[in-house]
Amino acid sequence: MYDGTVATLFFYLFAVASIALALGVVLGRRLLRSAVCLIGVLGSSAGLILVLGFEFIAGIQVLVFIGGIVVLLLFAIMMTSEGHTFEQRPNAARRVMGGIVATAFFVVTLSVYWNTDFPLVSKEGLAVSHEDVHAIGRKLLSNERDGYIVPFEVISLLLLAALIGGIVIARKHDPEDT
Amino acid sequence: MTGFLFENAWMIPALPLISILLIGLFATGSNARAAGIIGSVAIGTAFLLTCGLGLSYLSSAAAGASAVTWSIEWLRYQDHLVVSMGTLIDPISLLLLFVVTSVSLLVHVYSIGYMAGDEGYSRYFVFLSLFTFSMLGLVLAPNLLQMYVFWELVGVSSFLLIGFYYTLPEAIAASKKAFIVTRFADLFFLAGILVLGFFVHQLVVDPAWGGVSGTADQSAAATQALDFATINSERVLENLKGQAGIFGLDLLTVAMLLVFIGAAGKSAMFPLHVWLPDAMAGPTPVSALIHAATMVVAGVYLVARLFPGFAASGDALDVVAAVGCFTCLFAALIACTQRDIKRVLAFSTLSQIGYMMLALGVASAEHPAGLGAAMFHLFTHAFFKALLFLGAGSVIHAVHSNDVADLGGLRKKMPLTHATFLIATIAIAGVPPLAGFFSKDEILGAALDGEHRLVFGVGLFVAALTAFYMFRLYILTFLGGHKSDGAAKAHESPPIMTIPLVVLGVMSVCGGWIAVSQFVLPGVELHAHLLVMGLSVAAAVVGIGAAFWLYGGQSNRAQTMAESMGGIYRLVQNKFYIDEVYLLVTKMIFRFIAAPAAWFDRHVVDAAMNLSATVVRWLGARLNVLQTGQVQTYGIWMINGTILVLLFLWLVQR
Amino acid sequence: MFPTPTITHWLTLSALLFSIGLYGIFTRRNAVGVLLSIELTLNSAILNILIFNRFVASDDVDGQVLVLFIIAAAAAEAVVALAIFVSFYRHRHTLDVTQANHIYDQGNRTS
Amino acid sequence: MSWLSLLILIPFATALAVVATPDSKWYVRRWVALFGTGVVLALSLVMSLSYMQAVQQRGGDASVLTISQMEFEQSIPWFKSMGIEYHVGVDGIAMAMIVLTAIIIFTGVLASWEVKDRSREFYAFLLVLVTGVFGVFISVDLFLFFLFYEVAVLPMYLLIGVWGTGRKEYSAMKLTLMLMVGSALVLVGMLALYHAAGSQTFDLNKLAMVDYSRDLQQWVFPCVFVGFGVLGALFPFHTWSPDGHASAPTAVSMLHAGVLMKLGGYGVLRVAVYLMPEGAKQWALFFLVLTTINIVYGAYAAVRQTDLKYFTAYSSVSHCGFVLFGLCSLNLMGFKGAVIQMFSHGIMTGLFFGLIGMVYGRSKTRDLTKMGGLSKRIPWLATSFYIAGLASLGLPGLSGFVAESTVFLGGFFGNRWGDATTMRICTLLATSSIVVTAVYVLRGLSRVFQGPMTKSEFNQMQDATIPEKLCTGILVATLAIVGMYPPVLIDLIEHAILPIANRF
Repeated sequence: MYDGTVATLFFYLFAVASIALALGVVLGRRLLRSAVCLIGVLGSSAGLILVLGFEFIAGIQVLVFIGGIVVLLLFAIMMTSEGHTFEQRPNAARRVMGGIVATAFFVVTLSVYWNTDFPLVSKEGLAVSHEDVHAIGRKLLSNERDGYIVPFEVISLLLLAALIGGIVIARKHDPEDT
Repeated sequence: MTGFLFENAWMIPALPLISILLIGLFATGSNARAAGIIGSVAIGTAFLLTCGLGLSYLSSAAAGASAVTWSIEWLRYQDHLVVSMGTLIDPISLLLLFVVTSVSLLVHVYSIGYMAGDEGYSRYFVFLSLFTFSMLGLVLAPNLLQMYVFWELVGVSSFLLIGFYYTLPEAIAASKKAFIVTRFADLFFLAGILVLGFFVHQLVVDPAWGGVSGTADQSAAATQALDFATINSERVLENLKGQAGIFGLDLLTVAMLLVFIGAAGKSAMFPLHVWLPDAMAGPTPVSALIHAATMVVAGVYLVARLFPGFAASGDALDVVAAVGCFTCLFAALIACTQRDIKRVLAFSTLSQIGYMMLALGVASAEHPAGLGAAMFHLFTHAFFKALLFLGAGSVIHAVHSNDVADLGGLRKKMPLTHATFLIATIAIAGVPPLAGFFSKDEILGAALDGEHRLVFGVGLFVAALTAFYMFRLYILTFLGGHKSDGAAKAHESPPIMTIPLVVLGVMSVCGGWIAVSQFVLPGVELHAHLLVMGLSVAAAVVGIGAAFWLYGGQSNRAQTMAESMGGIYRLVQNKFYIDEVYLLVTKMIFRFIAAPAAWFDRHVVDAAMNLSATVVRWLGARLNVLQTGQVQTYGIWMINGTILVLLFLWLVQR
Repeated sequence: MFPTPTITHWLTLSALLFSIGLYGIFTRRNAVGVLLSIELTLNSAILNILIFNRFVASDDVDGQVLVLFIIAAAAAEAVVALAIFVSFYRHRHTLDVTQANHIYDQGNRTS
Repeated sequence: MSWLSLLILIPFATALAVVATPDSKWYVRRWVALFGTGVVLALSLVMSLSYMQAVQQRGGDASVLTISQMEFEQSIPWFKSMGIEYHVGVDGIAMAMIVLTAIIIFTGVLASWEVKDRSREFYAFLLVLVTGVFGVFISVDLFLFFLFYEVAVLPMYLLIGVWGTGRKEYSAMKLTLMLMVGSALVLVGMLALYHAAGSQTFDLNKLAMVDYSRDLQQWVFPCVFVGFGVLGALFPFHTWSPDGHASAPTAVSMLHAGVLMKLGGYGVLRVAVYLMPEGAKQWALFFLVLTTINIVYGAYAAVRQTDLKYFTAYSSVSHCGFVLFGLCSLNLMGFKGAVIQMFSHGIMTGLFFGLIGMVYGRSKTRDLTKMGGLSKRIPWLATSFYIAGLASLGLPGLSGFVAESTVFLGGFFGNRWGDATTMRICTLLATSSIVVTAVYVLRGLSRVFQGPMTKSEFNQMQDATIPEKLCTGILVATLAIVGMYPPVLIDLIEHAILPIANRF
């Protein structure tokens, strides 16, 4: 799918969208509004992934990331503060400090990128994108040397633990509480 | 100089030491009475040993020979600076041995009576034996450091004896004062030892020097820097005189002056005399032994022992003469005005020691007659002054008061004490044929020989003063009416106290006839000075006449004379307020040095240490601000940290 | 008019997204807001991996497998975070992060 | 297993034995401690005799060698890689210090006969402290030296902090912190030397063979000197000593002033002066002036003190000044005087603090002004106090004089590197301290013991009990023996000092 001008166009479109929406998430005063912006960002980044040629991952992204996690966040927002509460702005020192840190990090990462020349794949390799979902599946469960079976088992344990933890913590255990 | 007595001369000082141990073990508590007997027996045998030693010395040894008959290595500082404990036998030390052992024996016997019934009885005799031990050790010392060791021990035992009645505040103050003043003087003595030790050692060590006798014989290796033999040898003295000391004086004079200050302190010469009058707070036999006959003459003995050094340095001798002469006059003036019987005698001792120092001062290498005269006067003075003190003691014992005002009319009440006291008074006044006359005459003669006109004049005047204040004391104490009921009820002291008085009386009478100065200076021809004899007798008569004229009859001529002099009389009576000046100086030293030192330590040095603690705590508090408890700040600092590390790595790598 | 995006463009984009997320984490006052920003940074991380997968190691799928794991972890993390926020809200009736500094013992603040 | 290791094992074993005795029989505990320390005392005396014989047999002219000869040597490799080994050996100086420590701990146990509360831990810590001290004196390996140095310093904190009086926590904290700073400096110096010598060995004698560069010694010497000086009560760092001693219980301040402060002097002699002659030559004059201040300043400060323990603490600051003064004169007599002063002052202060504990036990006050006329009721203690006082003011016939006269002569003789006049002025200033010492000793003692009885309840004071008599008796006897016949001590240390003196 990565073929010349259409891809470039989509890249810039999605790039601008994701940055704008990201700023929305971060600077937004109403929580619900920033949650929605987050959905937007994830959506546009799914598009970017498509531009990169990974349809499966883009699908997962939309399905799990947006569908699962962000929806969960929305529930949380609803349960705790009815979403529309007006969050006061953090004190100036914190915002300045945060800004400095973020830009400093950005500058440093950029300088790293600029100074390293990555071993790029040859020009023509770029065009051909033959995504192979089968290969993902096989690698995910193969137990040879470069297989991911162990992380796979571990991540399932992690998910189970998170599940139980979440229930235990959020359980109402003192009756007098509303 | 060989023979049993010489090799074991160390037994003489050892006997009192043994008596200390015996008393300490057996004569405490119930059978305390034995202490007196043990002490007296020990010092008695020591006295006999000394007589034996003296006789065998006179018969066998060449006149004036001096040798170290016994010594063991005591303290090894460095090669050529090895200090040993030993016994040096020569005329002066024999003379002193005889004086110390005889007077000490008599004082021991006298004390058995005087101190009877006192609850610190055995403690008294322990201290007395300790004193005698250290005095004998001092007399026999062959080197300067052993003399310093026993010098300090004498100081301590005098401190213990003065402070014997330790419940009386003035006795404590007097003992502390005595010890600290003498200690101050000993500081200079020690400085003198350091100077002599160093420069003589420097000389002895360098091979080119060639030993005491100029020839590098085997004795060179054995010469020790601080031995008297080494110090007094001409080659050492020349060398020392050649080197420059400080304040423009040559090294020898500086060393001799330092040592003289130590001697002046112990013999209570002018600036350091303040402790002797207060030392009368101790028991009277103690004053008799220590503050009349033995300890106070230690200074004179030291100067005599280092006489070649003093003679070689010349101006050191002039200082000795000056100090001696001034003290002699100064003390005699004060003695005329004192009311306490023991203080009069104390100042009279000061004056007589001034005489001895004066005699030493006028002597010189060419005609050392002064040295002989000083030793002769020391010999005679020991006896009649001890007699005066013991007589005063028996008077105080009977009347229980020191003040002349409530004595008087004791002639009939205490005949024996009166007789012996009168003999001693005549002796000290310098009336022939008694002892005082001969020795004082020799001193004045020596002064004339050495063309010291002024010193001779002062000496003559003081002779008159001495006669005056002694007879003033005699009249006020023994003649006239009973001035207090105590005096009325007085009765003669028990025989154990009067026998020593009689013995001392005999010695005071015939002491003068012994040719002591001839014994001390064998080679030197001594001629009598008829003119001087006449003048001194005249001075004595004038003094006695004045005393009888002023205090003789019932008239209060003395009273009127005192008022007429007005302020001067009170000034002299208060000892020219020197005590008060010293008190002020010491107070100031303590207030302006000791107090700030203590304050400085507590508030500055200590505070500095505490300051470092508070600084650390303050720093901790400042860092505490960072721990706000909010997760986000931690996040920020974490990222900052990573960025800084990256930057640093990047810089280093470039 | 627009140059075809090289890897540096892509990386700049993902870095920018990450920084915005960081800013959000440090400045949001509400706990869930912080969580949102965290999800944003996670997403930029995923993008980053895929960029490298595409431009550098285009013939193996490790990158994509890793992305799957990241998403799973993000889900787990979100669950636990929200549980904590819920119980925190129940106790403190607020989700303001700056109030949550109870680990800081006011006692020993001496100066 | 050379005899020396016994010197550490026996006290440690006694400590364990003391801990093992059950609380019901607490009085047995002091007998166990006494027995242990008694054995150590006997052992140390026997060893000093056999040391003397060993030196005679070895013979050889000591005045030529520049490396100190150790007897009863034994070394077991410990950390082979770093060249650290359990290397023990003793020479004359160490032998004298071991005898001193044995005497002080034996009399210390006697002096703390009445300690009842938690006596188990008290005796245990005391014995651990002594084990550390013995360890320092027998160790030849610098690492081992430092290890035992720390073992000796640490129990002080607990001993003062728990059993002390007055502001005990403050003093304990201050004392330990300042000593820690001192030992930190020492560690820095040691490691510098170790590194400069090629980091193969910590052995003292092997390190002594290396001649370090001048500018290394320029900064390492003051570092080590001040490090040990803090413990040896060097002038600006002495402030822990008055507070520390004032709050410490009797036996602890006996042990601390008597022995631990000598560790400072011993360390300076053994590590600073012995290993770094060049550094010593450059810095000697500076520290000489500092120690003169130490002596004179300590004496003057003592005059104003009204608390008996502060009075003695300041006097021991002044006397420790003599030790360091002797070391700074860098000649044979200076070193010999310093070592004799270490021994004699150890005994003297031990006696002083022991007696103060006993008087405090009876009069329940340490304030001079509140006490008076005690010598009628407690003659034995009064006489021992006076003997200690006279020893401290340097009366001949007691060991004080022997030490002080040697130090003064050493100072006056001076050396080629220090400017002669300043050294002589400093020596005369130091000599003038004997007058000030006389003043404050006599003032203090006469106010407590002489004069009329101030308080009526002092009347029922009884005189010294048997253990107290034994304790004071031993200490007074030692003072007198060394004072009257100094060759007893001088022959022991003479042979050991020559090698150190020959290095200059």
